[in-house]
Amino acid sequence: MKKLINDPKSVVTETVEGFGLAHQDLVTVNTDPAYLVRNDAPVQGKVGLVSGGGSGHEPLHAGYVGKGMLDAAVPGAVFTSPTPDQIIPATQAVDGGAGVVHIVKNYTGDVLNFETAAEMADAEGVPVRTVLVNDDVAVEDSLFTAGRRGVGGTVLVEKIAGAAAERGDDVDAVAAIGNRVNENVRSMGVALSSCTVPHAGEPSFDLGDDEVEIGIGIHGEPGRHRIPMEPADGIVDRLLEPVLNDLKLDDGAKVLLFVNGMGGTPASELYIAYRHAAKVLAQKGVTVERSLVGNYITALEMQGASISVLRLDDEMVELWDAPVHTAALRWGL
Amino acid sequence: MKKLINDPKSVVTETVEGFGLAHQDLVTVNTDPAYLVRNDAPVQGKVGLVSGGGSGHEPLHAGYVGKGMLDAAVPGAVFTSPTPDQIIPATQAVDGGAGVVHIVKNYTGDVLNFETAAEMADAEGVPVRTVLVNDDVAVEDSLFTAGRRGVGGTVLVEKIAGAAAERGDDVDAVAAIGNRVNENVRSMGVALSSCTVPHAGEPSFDLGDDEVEIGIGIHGEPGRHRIPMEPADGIVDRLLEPVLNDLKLDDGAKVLLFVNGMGGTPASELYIAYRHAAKVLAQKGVTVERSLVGNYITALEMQGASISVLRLDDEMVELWDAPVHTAALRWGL
Amino acid sequence: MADTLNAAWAEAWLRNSAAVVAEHRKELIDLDRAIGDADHGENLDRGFSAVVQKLDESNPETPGACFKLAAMTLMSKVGGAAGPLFGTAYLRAGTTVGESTELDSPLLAQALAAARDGIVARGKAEVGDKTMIDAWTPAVDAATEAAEAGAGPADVLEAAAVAAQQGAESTDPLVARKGRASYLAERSAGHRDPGAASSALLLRAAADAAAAAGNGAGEAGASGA
Amino acid sequence: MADTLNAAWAEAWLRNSAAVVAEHRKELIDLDRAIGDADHGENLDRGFSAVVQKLDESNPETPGACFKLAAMTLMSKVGGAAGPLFGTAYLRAGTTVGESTELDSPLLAQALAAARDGIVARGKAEVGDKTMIDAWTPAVDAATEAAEAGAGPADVLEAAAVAAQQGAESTDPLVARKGRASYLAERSAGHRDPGAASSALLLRAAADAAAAAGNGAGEAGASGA
Ligand SMILES: Nc1ncnc2c1ncn2[C@@H]1O[C@H](COP(=O)(O)OP(=O)(O)O)[C@@H](O)[C@H]1O
Ligand SMILES: Nc1ncnc2c1ncn2[C@@H]1O[C@H](COP(=O)(O)OP(=O)(O)O)[C@@H](O)[C@H]1O
Ligand SMILES: [Mg+2]
Ligand SMILES: [Mg+2]
Ligand SMILES: [Mg+2]
Ligand SMILES: [Mg+2]
Repeated sequence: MKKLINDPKSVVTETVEGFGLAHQDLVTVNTDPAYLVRNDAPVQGKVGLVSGGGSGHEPLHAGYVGKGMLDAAVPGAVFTSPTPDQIIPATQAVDGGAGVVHIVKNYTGDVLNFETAAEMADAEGVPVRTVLVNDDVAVEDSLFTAGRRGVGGTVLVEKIAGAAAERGDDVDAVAAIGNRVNENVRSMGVALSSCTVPHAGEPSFDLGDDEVEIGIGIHGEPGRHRIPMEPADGIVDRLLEPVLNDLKLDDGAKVLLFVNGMGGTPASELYIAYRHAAKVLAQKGVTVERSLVGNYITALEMQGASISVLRLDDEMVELWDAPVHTAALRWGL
Repeated sequence: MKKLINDPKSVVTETVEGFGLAHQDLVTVNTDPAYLVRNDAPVQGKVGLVSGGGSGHEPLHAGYVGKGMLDAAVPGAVFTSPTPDQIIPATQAVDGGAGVVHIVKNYTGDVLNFETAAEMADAEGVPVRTVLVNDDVAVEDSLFTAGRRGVGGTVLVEKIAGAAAERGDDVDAVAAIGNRVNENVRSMGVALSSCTVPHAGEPSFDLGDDEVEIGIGIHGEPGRHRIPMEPADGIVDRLLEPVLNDLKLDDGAKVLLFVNGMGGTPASELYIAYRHAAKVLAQKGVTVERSLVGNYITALEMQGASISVLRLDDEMVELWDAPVHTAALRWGL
Repeated sequence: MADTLNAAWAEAWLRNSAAVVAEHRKELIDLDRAIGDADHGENLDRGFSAVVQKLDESNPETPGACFKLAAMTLMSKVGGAAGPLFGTAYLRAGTTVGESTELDSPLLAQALAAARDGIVARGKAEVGDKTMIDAWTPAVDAATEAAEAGAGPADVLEAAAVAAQQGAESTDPLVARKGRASYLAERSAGHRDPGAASSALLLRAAADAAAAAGNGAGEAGASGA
Repeated sequence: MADTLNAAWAEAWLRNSAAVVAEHRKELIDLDRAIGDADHGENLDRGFSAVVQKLDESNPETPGACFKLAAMTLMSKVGGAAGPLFGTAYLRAGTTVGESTELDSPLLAQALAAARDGIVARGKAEVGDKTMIDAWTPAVDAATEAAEAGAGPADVLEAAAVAAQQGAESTDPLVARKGRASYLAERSAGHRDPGAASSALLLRAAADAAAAAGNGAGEAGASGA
C-alpha cells in the first residue's frame, strides 16, 4: 500500500484539517467530535441540511458544504458511518430555527447512526426530517435485503435539496424535494481496480489484469459480477441498461446525465464514457438537459466510474441551476 | 493495461467529443484538425488566449476554455504536442482583432510546434505573443538543457492571463502578466505510481511497492530520484524545499498554494499534503492568500501530486478572483 | 464455582474483549474485506480501546454500569452498523440487570436475551440472514437452556460462547440478506460474517472472564459459594 | 551501380521508412518510455502512415516533391519534438535538391547535410547532447566523405546508414542535454536515444531503397549507367 498519508489512523482528521485550511472562506471545522459547518451557520430561518457518512468518498460530503448546498458534513472513519455524538452537535449547529434535514445514504450503519441522532436531536427540540438515498440499481432483490445503496444520486439530492433550503422552503418541502430527486435517479458503477482502505493495508478485492467488476458500490465492496475487460462503450451499455430499465423514461423525457469517477480514473476516460452514454440516450429520444462529469463521489483511489441518470422536471432544473458555492461544486457565485 | 477506453487510437478524439457534448454551453469542438473554442469566439476587441499540448493532462487545457480564461485549447495526441495545422486555425478562430497570446509549456515539441504556428499566424495577419511556462524546479542545471518544464504553474498563468484578457488588456499586457505569473511560480511533483500511455500499453516506469519518484513531470517521465516511501509530511517537505529555495520569498510574502493531483490520487491525500504545506508556509511567515486543491493538471491515472507556490501581488489576486466560467474552474458566474 | 458474577467480572469481560478484538483485528478486517468494506476489525478495535480507556478513568460499580459505559462508548466510537448494534446490545443488557451488583444465571441469560433482542430491534435481522444474529441467537438459546438446567453463570457463558462460535461458523455457506454483504447476493456465500465472528469472540471473552473469576484468577471477581 | 537516384527511389525510401517504423514502433516506444514519454514510435508510425497515404493519393514527380510531401505530412501529423525536427529535415532536403529529377552523390550528400542543419537550426542540439543529431552528424560526415571519394549514391547512403547506426549506439552512455530526456540528467545514461534510433532506421531505409534501385529490384528506380 502506497498512499500520500502519514498514518492510517490520522487520515480522516488530517484530511478534514487540510480541507478546513484550504477552504477557510467556506467552512469551519469542529475537531472533536468531527464535523464541518458552513461559516455562516446557523442561517436564521433557513432549513439546515446535514449529510455525512464514511470518509473516503471525497469530495462528498465536506466538499458540498456551503451556500446553496449543505450546512454541515459529518465524516466518519474511512468507509464507516459517523456516530450520533458527531451528528447531533452538527445538527444543532446548523439549526436556524426552521428544522434540519438529514440526507442519509442507505447503508445499515448510516441509517442506524443517523436514526439515533435524529431521535435525540428531535428530543432536544430540533425537528429533523430524513431523506434516504438509495439509487443503486446494482442491488437487486432489494426488498429482501438491506435495500439499495445510496451512491451517485446523493450528490444530486444534496444540490437540489440545498437549493430548495436556500430559497426558503420549509423542512417538509426540503425533505420532499430531496425524496423526489431520489425517486427519480438511478445509478450503477464499474470498477477497473479495487481500492485499499488505509487501515486494512490491502486492496479490498482482487481483480485480474483483464477483469472488471460490474455493479460495485463506493466502499470497495465487490460488485455483482465480474466480466472480462471490454471496450468502454460496452461497459457503459452494461451500466446504462439497468439504470434505464428501472427508471422507465418516457420518450422525450429530460434528464441530468452524471458520469462520476471513482477517484483514480482520468477525466479523459469519464468523457469517453459520457460520450457513449449521451449517444445512447439521444438514440432513445431522451434529452440530456444538464450534465455533470468528474470525481464527485469516490471510493478512495479506485479506478472506475458510475453513471447516474436523473429524470428532471422544471423545478429540479431551476434548483439545479440555482447558485451554489462549495469547494467541489460552484456556480453563479 | 485496463482503461475505460475503446481503442488507444481514438482516445483523444472520443475524449474531445465527449467533452464537447458535456459542455455544449461552453465550447464548440472542431474535429479535423482538432481544437476547441469558447462558444462566443472570436470576442471582438478582446485578446484571444490559446493554449494546448499533449493530451492526458485533463482538465488541462480544454477544461479551461470559457469566459475569463482560454479562448481555445489545442489537444495533441497523448503526451504529444499538437501540430501547427491545429494551432493555426485555432489561433485564427479566436482572433477578435486584438491579437492572440499562446500559452506554451516549455517542452521542445510544444515550443517548436507553437513557434511554427505563431510565425505562420503572424504572417497571415494575426499578431501572436507567446508566454512560455517553465515552473518545474525539479529540472536542475536547466541552463544547459531543454530548460525547466511547464507544469502546475500553467493553470495559474492561464487563469490570470485569461482574466487580464477579459478585462480588456492589450496583447502585450496580457503576455506581460502571463510572464509575470510564470516568473513568480515554482512547482515540484512526486509520483507514487506510474501511468500507462494508451498506445504504449505498459507503465511508463516501474516503481517498487515501497518507492516513490521525486521530481516527476506530467508525462510519466521518470523523476530526478527515487526514494523509499515515507510519510506524506516528509514528501511534502521534499517538494516544498526546492520550490521555496528557488522562489526566495520575503518574510510576509503572500502566496497562492496549489496542491495538484496527478489524476489517480484521492482528494483526501491532496488535503493531507495541503495541510502540511500550509503549516510549513505559516511557520516561515508566508501568508497563504489563495489556495487551489484538486486534479487540475494530470498525467493520466498517475498517483501523485505536485505543489506549486505563486508569489502574489495585488493585481494577481484581483485577476485570480475575477469571474471565470470553464468546465474545470468556475466562480463568480 | 461461583453462583453470581459481579462488576469485576463485567469489567474483566470488557477488558478481555478489547484484548481479543485487538488480537483478531486483522482477521476481522479481512473477513469484512471479503464481503463488506474492510472496516469491522478496525472499528471494533477503536471502540474497545476507548472502552478500556473509559474503564481506566472511571470506576463503574455494578455490572449494569459497566454495560452502560460500554454501550455509550461503542455507540460514539465505533460507527458503521456494528456501533449502534453492539451499543444497543450492551444498553439493553445494562437495563436488564439494572442496579444489581450480583448476576445469577437466570439474570445473565435474560441479559443476553435482551442484548440480542436489542440487536434485532435495530437491525431487523433473522437467523439465517448471515449477520451477528446468527451467533447471538444460538448463544442466547444455549445460555437460557443452561440457566434453566441450573448451571452456574460460568457454565451459562461457556455454553453461550460455544454456541456463538458454532453460530458464527454456520454463516459460512449463507447468502447475506442484511447489512453490506447482502449487496453481494450469492457471492457472499463461502465467507464468514464478520459481525458473527466478532460476536463469538466477545462471548468467548465473557466466558473466559467468568472462568477466571471462578478460579479466583486475576482481579476478575465472582461472589457466592 | 546507378549514378543517380530519382523520384522512384525517394518514394521507395519513404515507403520503406513507413514499413520500418511500423515494424520498430514498439521498440521506439519502449526507448522513449525509458527516458521520455513513450510516444516516439507511435508518433512516427502515425506520421509515416500518413505519408504513405499521401503518396497513394498524389504522384510526386521529383525527389524534391517527395521530400516536401513528407515534410508537410510529418509536420502536421507527428507533433512532439520529432514532428517539427523531421519535418524541417525533409523540407531542407527538398529545398536543396530543388527541381532535380536525378540526384547524384554530391547533391545527395548536400541534401543530407541540409537536413541535419535544419534539425540543428530548430533544436539547437550539438553532437553529444544525446539526440537524433548524434545519428545525423556522423551520417552526414560519412556521406560527404564517400561522395568526395567518388562513391555512387547507393554507397553514399550505405555509409550514412552505417554511421547513423553507430551514432545511435553511441548515445547509450550519454547524459541527455536536450529534449525530454534531459530532465532525467544522469539517469538518462544507459539508454539509447529514441530519435537517434529512429534516424538510423530512416537512413537505413534510404540505403536499402537505393540498393534495391541499383539492383533493379521493385519499382524503386535509379538512372544512368
Ligand atoms: N441489519 C443487521 N442486523 C444485524 N447485524 C447486522 C445488520 N447489518 C449488519 N450487521 C452486522 O454488522 C457487521 C458489519 O459491521 P461493520 O463492518 O462494523 O459495519 P459496516 O457494514 O457499516 O461497515 C456484519 O458482519 C453483520 O454481522
Ligand atoms: N533539441 C533537440 N534537437 C534535436 N533532437 C531533439 C531535440 N529534442 C528532442 N530531440 C529528439 O527528439 C526525440 C524525441 O521525439 P518524440 O518522442 O517524438 O518527441 P517528445 O519528446 O516531444 O515526446 C529525442 O529522442 C531526440 O532524439
Ligand atoms: Mg463500514
Ligand atoms: Mg511527447
Ligand atoms: Mg464493515
Ligand atoms: Mg516522446
